[in-house]
Amino acid sequence: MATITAEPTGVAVVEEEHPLPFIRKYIFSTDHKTIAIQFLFTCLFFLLVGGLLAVMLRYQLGYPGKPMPGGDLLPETMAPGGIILPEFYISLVTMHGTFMVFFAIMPLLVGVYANYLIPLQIGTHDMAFPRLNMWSYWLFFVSGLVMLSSFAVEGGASVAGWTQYAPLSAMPEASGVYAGQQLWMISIAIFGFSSLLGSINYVTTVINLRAPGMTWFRLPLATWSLFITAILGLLAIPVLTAAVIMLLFDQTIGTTFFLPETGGQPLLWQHLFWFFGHPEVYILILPAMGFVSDIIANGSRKPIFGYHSMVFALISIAFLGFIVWGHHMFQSGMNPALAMSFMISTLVIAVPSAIKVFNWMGTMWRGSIQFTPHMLFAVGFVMLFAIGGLSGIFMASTPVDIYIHDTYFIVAHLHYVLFGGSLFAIFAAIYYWFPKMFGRMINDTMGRIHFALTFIFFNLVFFPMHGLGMGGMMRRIYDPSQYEHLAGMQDTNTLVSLSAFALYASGLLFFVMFFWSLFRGKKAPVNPWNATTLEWQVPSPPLHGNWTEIPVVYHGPYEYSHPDMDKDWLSQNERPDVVSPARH
Amino acid sequence: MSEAGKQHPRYMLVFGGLAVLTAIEVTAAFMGFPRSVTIIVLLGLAGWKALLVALYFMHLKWEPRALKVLAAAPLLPAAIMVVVILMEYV
Amino acid sequence: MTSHAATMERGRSPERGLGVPTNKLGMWIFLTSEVMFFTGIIGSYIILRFGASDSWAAPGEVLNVTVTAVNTFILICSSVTMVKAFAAIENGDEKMLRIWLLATAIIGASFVGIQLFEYSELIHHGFLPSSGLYGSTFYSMTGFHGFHVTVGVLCILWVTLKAFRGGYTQENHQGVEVIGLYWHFVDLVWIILFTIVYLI
Amino acid sequence: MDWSFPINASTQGIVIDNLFWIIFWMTAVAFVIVEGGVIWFMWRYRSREGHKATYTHGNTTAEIIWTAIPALAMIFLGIYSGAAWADIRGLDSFPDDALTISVVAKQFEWNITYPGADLVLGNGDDFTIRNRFEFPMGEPVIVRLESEDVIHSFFIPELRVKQDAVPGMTIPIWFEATQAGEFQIACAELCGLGHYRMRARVVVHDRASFDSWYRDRSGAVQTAAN
Ligand code: HEA
Ligand code: HEA
Ligand code: CUA
Ligand SMILES: [Cu+2]
Repeated sequence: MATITAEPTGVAVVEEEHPLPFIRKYIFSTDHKTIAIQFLFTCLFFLLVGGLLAVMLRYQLGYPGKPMPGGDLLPETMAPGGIILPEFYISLVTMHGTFMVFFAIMPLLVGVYANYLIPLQIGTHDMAFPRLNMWSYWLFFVSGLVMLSSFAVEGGASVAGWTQYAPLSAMPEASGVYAGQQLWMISIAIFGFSSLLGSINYVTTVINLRAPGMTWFRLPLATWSLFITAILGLLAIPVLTAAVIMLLFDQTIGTTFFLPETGGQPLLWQHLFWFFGHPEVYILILPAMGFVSDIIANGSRKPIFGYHSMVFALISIAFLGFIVWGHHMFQSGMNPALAMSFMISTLVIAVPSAIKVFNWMGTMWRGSIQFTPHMLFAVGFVMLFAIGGLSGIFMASTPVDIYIHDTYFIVAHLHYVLFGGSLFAIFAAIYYWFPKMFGRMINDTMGRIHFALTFIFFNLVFFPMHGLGMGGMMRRIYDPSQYEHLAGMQDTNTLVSLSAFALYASGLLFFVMFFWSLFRGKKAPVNPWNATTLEWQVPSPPLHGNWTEIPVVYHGPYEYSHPDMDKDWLSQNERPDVVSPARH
Repeated sequence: MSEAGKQHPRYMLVFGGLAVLTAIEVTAAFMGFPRSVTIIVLLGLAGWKALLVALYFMHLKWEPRALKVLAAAPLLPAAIMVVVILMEYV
Repeated sequence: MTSHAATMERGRSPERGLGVPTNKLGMWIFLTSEVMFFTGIIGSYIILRFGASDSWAAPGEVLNVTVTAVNTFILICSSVTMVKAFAAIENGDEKMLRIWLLATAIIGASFVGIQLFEYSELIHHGFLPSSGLYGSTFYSMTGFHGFHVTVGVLCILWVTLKAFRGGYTQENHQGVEVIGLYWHFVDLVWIILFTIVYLI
Repeated sequence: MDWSFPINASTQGIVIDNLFWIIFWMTAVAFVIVEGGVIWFMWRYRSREGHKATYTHGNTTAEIIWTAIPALAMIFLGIYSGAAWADIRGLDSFPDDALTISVVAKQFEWNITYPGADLVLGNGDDFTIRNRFEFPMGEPVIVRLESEDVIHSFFIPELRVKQDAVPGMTIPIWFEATQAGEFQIACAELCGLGHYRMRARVVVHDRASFDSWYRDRSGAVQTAAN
């Protein structure tokens, strides 16, 4: 029997329906849904930018030293005659990593879906601090613009890699980039503040504003993961902000935190960066895991397998994330004894990750699997994340990392987890929640084609990179043909580049489809996927304030295919006297 | 928390404590104890003062347990960060 | 923000959440994040100092401990006035609330003033952010703290203004409590900083 | 297309390659289970008319099994890798009286300093060669890595050696070549716009040819000094 029998006692929305002026409604809006949509468009734009940078850098690697088609549109300082310069190449790599991590994937997961889903899934009207939420978006927007503008300043954009290792990043005389480096740091400091405001909101909202009956163990896993992610952000990002500001000081007011001549320590930067950086990569994967959990349960028409262990796995991954950062520094000159302990803690993370992967498989087992685009992307996530995670085991082993550190093996790993993992989950989420967000459907067939193309070309781009890495190809090099041991790899590099162009084209296909559906898609019903969680109980798109009456929650989030029922789903707020589910 | 005439903690007592502890600290710093002793004593005193502020001025003493835990939680990653990086030197 | 959140607050049964009002909870969550920010900066100092090859200047050698000890006392005073303000409004005493708040703002501002004076003296003696690790860490730590105090003073002034307009009552004074938490936290950070920067 | 390791020419390379393949087979099992399982389930449990999914919230035994097996695998891997790491990088793994060479990286070159006739670095008879690193096979060599400007990384793929050179630090590593031959040092850490071409020649000699090369070189230094 369900545990809650109380009468629904929600509050009516106290919203005098006077129309808001345009600027308050669409631009400086405090409605979490509008903010989420603002984030969505901004981030997709940055995704396109990041992808374009990737395409350019892949051109150089595929056809070293050849003029890039359309490259003569770029200024002389980047690509004279269309031929990419070495310094521009490193800028491309740096900004590609930066845009993808900070301005595309992370805000897509958190800015978009934490904002959109949390209030709807826990059953409340809005975030705890709507005004801060608005600020969070606009600060993000500004930091993105600052980052983008660094391409236009003299000397070009940052060239120190997305990891900004000091002292290269702190010594303009060594990197040749002055303003670009500083803009990188200023932008990230603003970004840090923006995501701080977001995190405060998400954590407070989940703790305090859950609907009656929405106990901790009735939260959908998407919300759980976003909640844990927000905590990670709260504790990890300030460290980056602090570090970035110190780095900025090193360049501007003459401090010497990371400059060795006067006793500063380059390795301190790496420690601080990765103390943030590893939790950061879990910020990039945990929400993805949450979305995929919701979607796989829905697409398999089955309750999630092992809900509680899924939650505890999330929590332990998050916690372990704080004690493994040193695995990025095995070859950095860090104390080898310390490296040993970092290796152990890193290997431990495979265990909760295994729980997650096998529980997703358990969810599909004896399900009734639907081949909707979101389900395909979610399943694609499981397949590709597993590959990326397994390649992580190679690097976690310190001796093996001696060889593969800073090679394309790492690049393969990071794209399998970030693209195959996070971005696939984001695609799944876009397909899944699009009807709710915009009140329109995306065409299933188009979605399946998009999935097939992305899946195939993704693997063609990134799987061979494992081979390149085993062959010893270093990261961030402009021209591999300089080295004897890399001479035989040009074919592979060209294949990878060609596939990368095709991958980008599949992205453009999605772009077209996205906008087409936005205006021409079929009208979406309230609950197109017969899902159980609360966001599917409000109109598509939901009204301002979400609920006319706060729902009361009676069940866990994944009551699919209950044997006593005809329909195969039972929404979280359906009265228990209608049916009596066995548990939760 | 908002009933009229609520009993307040003895703020002035806490204030006195903080002032005295500060005075002790400043004196202790220049007493010429062995360095390690000075450091431990000073850190102990500073921790004590910090605790007084948190418990009484920030009312943590009267908050629900969950909030106490929440307030103390970041100390764990903070300590991990500093201590682990310091292990570079051992 | 307060009014909006208060609207959402209604009808909430206390067993959900931590039983802590939303604004206050939000401030505490913000403070956890601040702890990590300061750990980033203070931790760097500890690590750099630990690893520094040449010895660090002894306490009192470069910095003026007496002035700062007085300044520390001043900041502690401002925490007391803040807490008094809160106590006053809890008892419904709006007049004392205003007085104590104003006192807090003034005392806080004088802390910043004294710190700026200290800076100018140091700079005058040629001790700059570029004076090695000592200068780097000193100015970053105290600078960020000073920045936090300044923000605090501005917020308190804002709250004071609201208090003068009768914005807080015995029933509704979350604003005072929330800004108070921030203020005490900044005080707490200073307690740590004073010890490890000036005395050790 | 060449998708595997370059030849291995060092003792630690044997350990590293071995470990790589052990992990490869461990992860290959996991890979087959996951990918095979997912594809099989997609096919086997695709939604069909009149077929309802099984209603279950989980199975504790199954979960314990798939928690325990990876855990055991990781314990094994941790112990194995830890031991190998200690043999390669552990402080007491360093040979006592090996030839010690100093390598100083700077944008964008490698300066190799040999200890001269007395075989002790820093005694005046050292000699330095730019972008050329020669040493004997069959015995351990210690390299003391330094950097003058930014971080570089000393990478010799065939010897399975990689170590960052950090300004302000001197980082020792050791290795033992098992094969004579010509290789390259590659810089593996982004160090500026010339990072991609920061390479140097590596020549591994057999003992006899190294001795004669070394005698010539240090002799030349001595003559120059006299
Ligand atoms: C979403 C992001 C994400 C995620 C989730 C991960 C997850 C993991 N990462 Fe990754 N990592 C990155 C993003 C990510 N990483 C990035 C961006 C870099 C490069 C940064 C840079 O330098 O630019 C990097 C670099 C990186 C390194 C540094 C390499 C180097 O520079 O030399 C290491 C080393 O240990 C590592 C390890 C791991 C491990 C062990 C996991 C684990 O969490 C994976 C756990 C998952 C599994 C193991 C798979 C599922 C489990 C099973 C199927 C069960 C069976 C398994 C076994 C029995 C083994 N990663
Ligand atoms: C989430 C992160 C992410 C993503 C998605 C990608 C995507 C891609 N990445 Fe990258 N990459 C990184 C994160 C990412 N990368 C990081 C962190 C680094 C390290 C940086 C460093 O070393 O400092 C790196 C480095 C890196 C390198 C190594 C460079 C070097 O070391 O020299 C290479 C080389 O091939 C590469 C290639 C690519 C390619 C071809 C894609 C392609 O998949 C791109 C395909 C294009 C798209 C996915 C965009 C499609 C557009 C849409 C879908 C938008 C639709 C819009 C609307 C609807 C409005 N990346
Ligand atoms: Cu030197 Cu890269
Ligand atoms: Cu990591």
